[in-house]
Amino acid sequence: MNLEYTDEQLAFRQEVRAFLEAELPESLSAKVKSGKTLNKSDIEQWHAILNKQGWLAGNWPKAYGGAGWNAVQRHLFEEEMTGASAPRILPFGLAMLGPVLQEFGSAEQQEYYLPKVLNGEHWWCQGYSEPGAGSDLASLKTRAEREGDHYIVNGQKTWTTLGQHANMIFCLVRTAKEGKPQEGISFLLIDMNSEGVSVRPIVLIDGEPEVNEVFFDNVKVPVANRVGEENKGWTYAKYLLTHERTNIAGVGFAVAGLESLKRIARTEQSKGRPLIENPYFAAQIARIEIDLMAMSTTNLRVISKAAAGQAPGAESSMLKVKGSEIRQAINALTRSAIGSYAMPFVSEELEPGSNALPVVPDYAASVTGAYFNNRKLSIYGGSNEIQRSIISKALLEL
Amino acid sequence: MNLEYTDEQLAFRQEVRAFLEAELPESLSAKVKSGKTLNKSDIEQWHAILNKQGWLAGNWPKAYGGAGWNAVQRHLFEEEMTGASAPRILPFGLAMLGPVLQEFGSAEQQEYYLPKVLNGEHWWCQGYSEPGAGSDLASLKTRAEREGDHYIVNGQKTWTTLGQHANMIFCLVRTAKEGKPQEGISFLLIDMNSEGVSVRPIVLIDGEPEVNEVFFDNVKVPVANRVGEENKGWTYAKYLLTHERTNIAGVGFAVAGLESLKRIARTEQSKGRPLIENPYFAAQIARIEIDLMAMSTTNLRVISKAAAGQAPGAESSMLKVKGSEIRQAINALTRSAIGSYAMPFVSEELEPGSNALPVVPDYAASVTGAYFNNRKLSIYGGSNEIQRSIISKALLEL
Amino acid sequence: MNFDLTDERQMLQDSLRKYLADHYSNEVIRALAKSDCGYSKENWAGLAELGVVGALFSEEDGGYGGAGFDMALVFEELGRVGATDPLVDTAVLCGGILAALGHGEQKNLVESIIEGSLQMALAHAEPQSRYELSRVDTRVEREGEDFVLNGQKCVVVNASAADYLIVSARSEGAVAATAGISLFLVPTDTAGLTLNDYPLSAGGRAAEVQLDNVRLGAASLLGKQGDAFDTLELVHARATVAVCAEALGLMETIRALTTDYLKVRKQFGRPIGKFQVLQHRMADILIEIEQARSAVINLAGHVDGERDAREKHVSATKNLIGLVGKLVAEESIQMHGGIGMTEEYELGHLAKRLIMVDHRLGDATFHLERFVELAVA
Amino acid sequence: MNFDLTDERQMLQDSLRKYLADHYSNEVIRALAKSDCGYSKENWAGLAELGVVGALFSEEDGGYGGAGFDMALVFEELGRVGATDPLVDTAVLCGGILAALGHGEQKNLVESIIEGSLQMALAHAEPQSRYELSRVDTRVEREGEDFVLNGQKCVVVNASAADYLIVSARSEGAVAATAGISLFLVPTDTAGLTLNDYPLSAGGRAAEVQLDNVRLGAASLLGKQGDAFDTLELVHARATVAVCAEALGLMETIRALTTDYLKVRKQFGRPIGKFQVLQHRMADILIEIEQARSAVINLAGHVDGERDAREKHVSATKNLIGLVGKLVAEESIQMHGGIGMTEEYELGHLAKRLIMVDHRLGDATFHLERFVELAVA
Repeated sequence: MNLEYTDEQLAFRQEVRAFLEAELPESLSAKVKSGKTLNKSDIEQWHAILNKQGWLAGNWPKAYGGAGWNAVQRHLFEEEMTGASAPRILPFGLAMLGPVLQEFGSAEQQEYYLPKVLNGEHWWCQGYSEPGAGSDLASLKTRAEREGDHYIVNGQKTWTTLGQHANMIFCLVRTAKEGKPQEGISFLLIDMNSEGVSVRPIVLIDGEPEVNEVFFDNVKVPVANRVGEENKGWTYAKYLLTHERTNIAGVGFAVAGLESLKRIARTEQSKGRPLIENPYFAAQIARIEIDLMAMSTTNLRVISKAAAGQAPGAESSMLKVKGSEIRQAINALTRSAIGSYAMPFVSEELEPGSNALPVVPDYAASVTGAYFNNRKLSIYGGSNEIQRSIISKALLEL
Repeated sequence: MNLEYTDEQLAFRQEVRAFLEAELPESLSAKVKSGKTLNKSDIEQWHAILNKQGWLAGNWPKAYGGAGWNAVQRHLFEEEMTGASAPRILPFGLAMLGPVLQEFGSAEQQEYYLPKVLNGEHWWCQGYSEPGAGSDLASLKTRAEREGDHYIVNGQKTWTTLGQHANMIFCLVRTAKEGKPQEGISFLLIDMNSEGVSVRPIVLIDGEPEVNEVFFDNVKVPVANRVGEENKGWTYAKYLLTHERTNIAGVGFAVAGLESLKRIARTEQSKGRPLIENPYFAAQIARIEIDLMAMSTTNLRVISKAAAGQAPGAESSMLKVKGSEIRQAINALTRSAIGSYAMPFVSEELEPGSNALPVVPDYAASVTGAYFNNRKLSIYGGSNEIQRSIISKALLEL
Repeated sequence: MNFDLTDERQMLQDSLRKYLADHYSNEVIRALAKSDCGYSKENWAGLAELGVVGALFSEEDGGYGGAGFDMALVFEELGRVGATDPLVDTAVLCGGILAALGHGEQKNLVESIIEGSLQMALAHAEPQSRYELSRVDTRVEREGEDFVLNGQKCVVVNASAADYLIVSARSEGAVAATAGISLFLVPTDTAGLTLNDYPLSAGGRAAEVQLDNVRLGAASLLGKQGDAFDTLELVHARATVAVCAEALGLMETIRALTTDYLKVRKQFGRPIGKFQVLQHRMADILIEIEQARSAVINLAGHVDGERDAREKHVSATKNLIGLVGKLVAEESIQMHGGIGMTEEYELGHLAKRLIMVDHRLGDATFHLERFVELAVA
Repeated sequence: MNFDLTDERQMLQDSLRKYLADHYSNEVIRALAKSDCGYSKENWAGLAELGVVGALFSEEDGGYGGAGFDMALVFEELGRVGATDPLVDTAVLCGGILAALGHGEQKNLVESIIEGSLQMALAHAEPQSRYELSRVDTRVEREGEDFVLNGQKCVVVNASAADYLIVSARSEGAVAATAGISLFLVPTDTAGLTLNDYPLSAGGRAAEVQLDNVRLGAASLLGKQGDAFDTLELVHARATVAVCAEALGLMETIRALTTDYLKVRKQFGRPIGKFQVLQHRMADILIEIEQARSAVINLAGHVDGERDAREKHVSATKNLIGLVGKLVAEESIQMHGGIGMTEEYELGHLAKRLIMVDHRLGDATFHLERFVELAVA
């Protein structure tokens, strides 16, 4: 047992830290720190900087242009990234599609698509969820019918995060109706500029259009765009979901969120003293911090196993549940911290450089939105209810 | 809407209060107040005093020797009783069996048994639960086979509270194996002195033998001891369970428990100040008190409906869940309040008049035992899980 | 002891419920919530005509009720539909102050409020005051017969639609002293008064209010100089009945929406309401909503009584409502899943209003501490 | 970063686990727990022979380990079987003090502890001290070369089986000052020392200790006069590793017992483990036990390091263990139903020990406040 990093790991961390100090534009980190909205070019700018360094795809093997890091290195990188208020790397092409193509894609697909993920030519989004299929993903209904060299795709996807910026979407579609629902699903790569694809933004309760509906109306998709075998898409989807679970605990976000909460609670006043000195409030911070200290170590234990080659199983589900609960608790307490300034909704204040007269303190502008937006953490990626069922079946055999 | 009692109700309360001041022996209230164990004769003494006043059976009609009180009067009586630290009235003969006999018993049974409940000649206990049948009461296996004028009873009951003092037991027994489990059950009254009845105490985790197993080995029970029809016992049992739910919220116990907790927290010291002034501790008291204030009013709303003749339905289940949670929270916080004096287990200190050198402060002696003992509140009388299922089916129709 | 509505209140409830059903559909409310004013002036007039505003005032003050249970009734109904009308601000807070402290013409304004022809806003809270009623840093100085005010007020709900603000200011005493606080009736077009108006996330509007040498005549003083705290505390207690009852109404509608959704939404081949986990969590929600209802009854029944019991119930009820409101809002979103996160589904507006109740008149933590001071320690 | 056991620790774990499996069956433990001494002297000797006591001391002090992770390993195993041996008292607390402050012959006692031939108890807490380490009201006065002690110590675990007590007393300073506390090595047969011995509800025994003019020679002083606080804090930190790891072991066994029970206990025609509500509650328990394991690792990894980080982890871990322990104990009893309430079923003893962990070395509330002081405010 040893809680300390090796010298090698510490050196790696130092390298990451130095890179971020040198290369992370202050304009981006300022936005992240104050919870401002990142626009499309912000994200593209940051991806390009990381790609130039060869660090955009930490989890990809070097052969595919990735950094080939192990789980501990990836963790250290994430930790430094959130610590420096760097924009997060969008997971759709890099964390989700990339590994699937590397494992199940043809050589042609790998050669064609992977470089475009790295250089930003393709902005991917995810076409899994459907209006009728939430936690019950396998009940999806979007169908792809074979016509010669093409599939004709009809149906609807939803909760497509940042789909408004994407030019490519990977989709689960139904190619057979027989057998179990899981058995007739295929994995297709679809150009969003194809005729018949349309995107409708969904405004969430924080007032932001983060997610979208994507409609397919007789969309022609070349058979060559299918990954792997027909009707085997469920296998690839599950593989993808496993990879999505890297950093599932969101420790870095929680640590940054807790620091921000404490900063706010040192500024806000309660009866003429800093709010953080109020025992009734401080007790709530302390409970979260104590939980987070433990969860960080659980996260490291899982990472350490992963780095040693053991695949994390239901431990990911435990991290998902606890991690989302802690982050949501931080969001809620931060909302409490800003008092009545949680009430205004001034969307202009989320846009940097707005000329509007400031209404709320800068640190308060994004707090209520973040609270409502992060209710999603316990819903998406397999709701916490689904995770608890996985835990009880896998670890308790109930 | 009006939260105040009528003048009539206030006068009734005054009458009860005056009676308790005059007639409740200080020797008994002192034991109750400090959580000491009441022995058999303590209970008999108190029942006799109440019976003399005509108040032992508040819920029975006057025709049967009861007080004929409505729900509000019964509530006021309970409130004054707990407020004065009077021993509780044992429910087995009075709250449970009595109403069943009055509703379903024959005239002979009513004439024979009811007076003996009042005068203490019969000490009843309850034979419902069995080792295999907990929340699933209808799966009970104790069987009664007809032989002429008798049933021959074989089987086992458990969790029989104070069965060690009882000379009579009312039992649910299986008289038919066909049909649904609920359909072959009969309701028998059994003399505990019959040949073949044996009682084995079960020591609970508080170290006290409060409950018992009762074994039946070819016990002859006259058919005349059956209440109502053969195989209809389930109906009578459900009726009984409804009546058991009077005072299901345990508001009086909670109020007394909270007062005791506050008294202790004013005496115990934390960093040289009374514990109750410590904000981290006081916050926990406050949360419980606030919940109790609301629950008391929910209780009054249900009582008010009952007094107006509306039968409480799933509201009883809500009161059971919230009431037990509040009482258990009080028990747990009281245990916290006494600090390291929660650790000793000195059973002699629970016996009044013990010569043992006192170890812990008088107020602390029964606290840990009460905490462990009251874990039962969410288990017995239909576990809180059963209650939640009742609520979701009855009120939400889920 | 009686938990039934009186005949009069039953009639008010029936007519109000009907009016709201006709005029406050969820679509209408959500559109109004984001409108320039934040609510509908026509609807407001309709409510007034129905006697709903008058129900919040005693007969002595020209109304038809004014008791705690009257307010609880009205605001529970408004909560059920997610209404954004600033009834708390204009009627309960400002109307309550005018009725208690107003003299001469000031008092006549109560009649205008009851008629529905006057809008008001209370400019009391300040950026550093964090729900503490006695913390007032805005200063008032006497200059001859005039009063001159300087300071800043924050999140003044309904300010820009208001004809008058009532502004608190301190003439003496330490920053959090109860003595030394005065209230002034200030037309919103008074020189030196700047309103920076903005929308609220749960509908309606508020403003930051800046007071730069705002000069007022002697007649603008409400009550006696330096003596306003007791009235402020009382009207805040009454406003707490209002927002807590509103929260209760919101909870009831949210609970019904969620229960309905559990019956129709299918996953894994059956309605999700058949899953035991969701059944038990709904049972807990139901239990907590009953707690909330009892807490509102407790407060409504004590708000017209003596101060100590009243304030103890203010803090008990506001604490409980804050906690239960959060539970109900979060659990209902969770059980809805993705759809519960969307702006266009009706849950969102209701859940946001419910959450925001905890940011008015003191949150759960503030009132827990206050309850300790009033009732525990 | 490495979460695997070293080979040496793996060997210790294997042999300890085997020894406990052979000698600490649940029946045996429960009988011993209530015995006159509260544990088995034979088993104690066996543990010592196995090197388990020595594993709690550094090589420098004559042991074979002594690091945080050594203690965590040993106590988790003891916790798994619900052992009542006073290893915390004799070895971690008293042995730790002797190793840190003992001089000459005092220090030799460590060897006896490691051999298993000496029992000790720390008489430090007092009826009014409520977990606060620096609050010592017991007085020591110098009379010539002697020290004379007067005061009262409470719930001194293992006192009546002990050969020596270590007693804290104050020679100067205010009642809660860290400076001015001294420690003395006191044979239990010393005149003026009265032990009122009694059983503990979770097994083992303790005593109230009365000191009436207890006269001690100069050689009985441990370390320097008035200077014992830092050592007390350190050994309490180490003891916190021990009891938290014990709690973790208890949780693991309780969790396994409960899971097994859910598979065999049938209600309504199926194993109750098939009910989704219980599945999800068990999942939450599992998650919280992983939190507890991580908290123990955090503390074990910092207890040998610098003071500020160490004490922050002491309070974080003890708070978390207190809360999770209560959850696990209460939920496991609830899921068992009636059987979980009985003394004769093995859960009872384990659940009681787990609950009682919160009453040693500071409870969840005490450490929450302390964590705020150390890390938040």
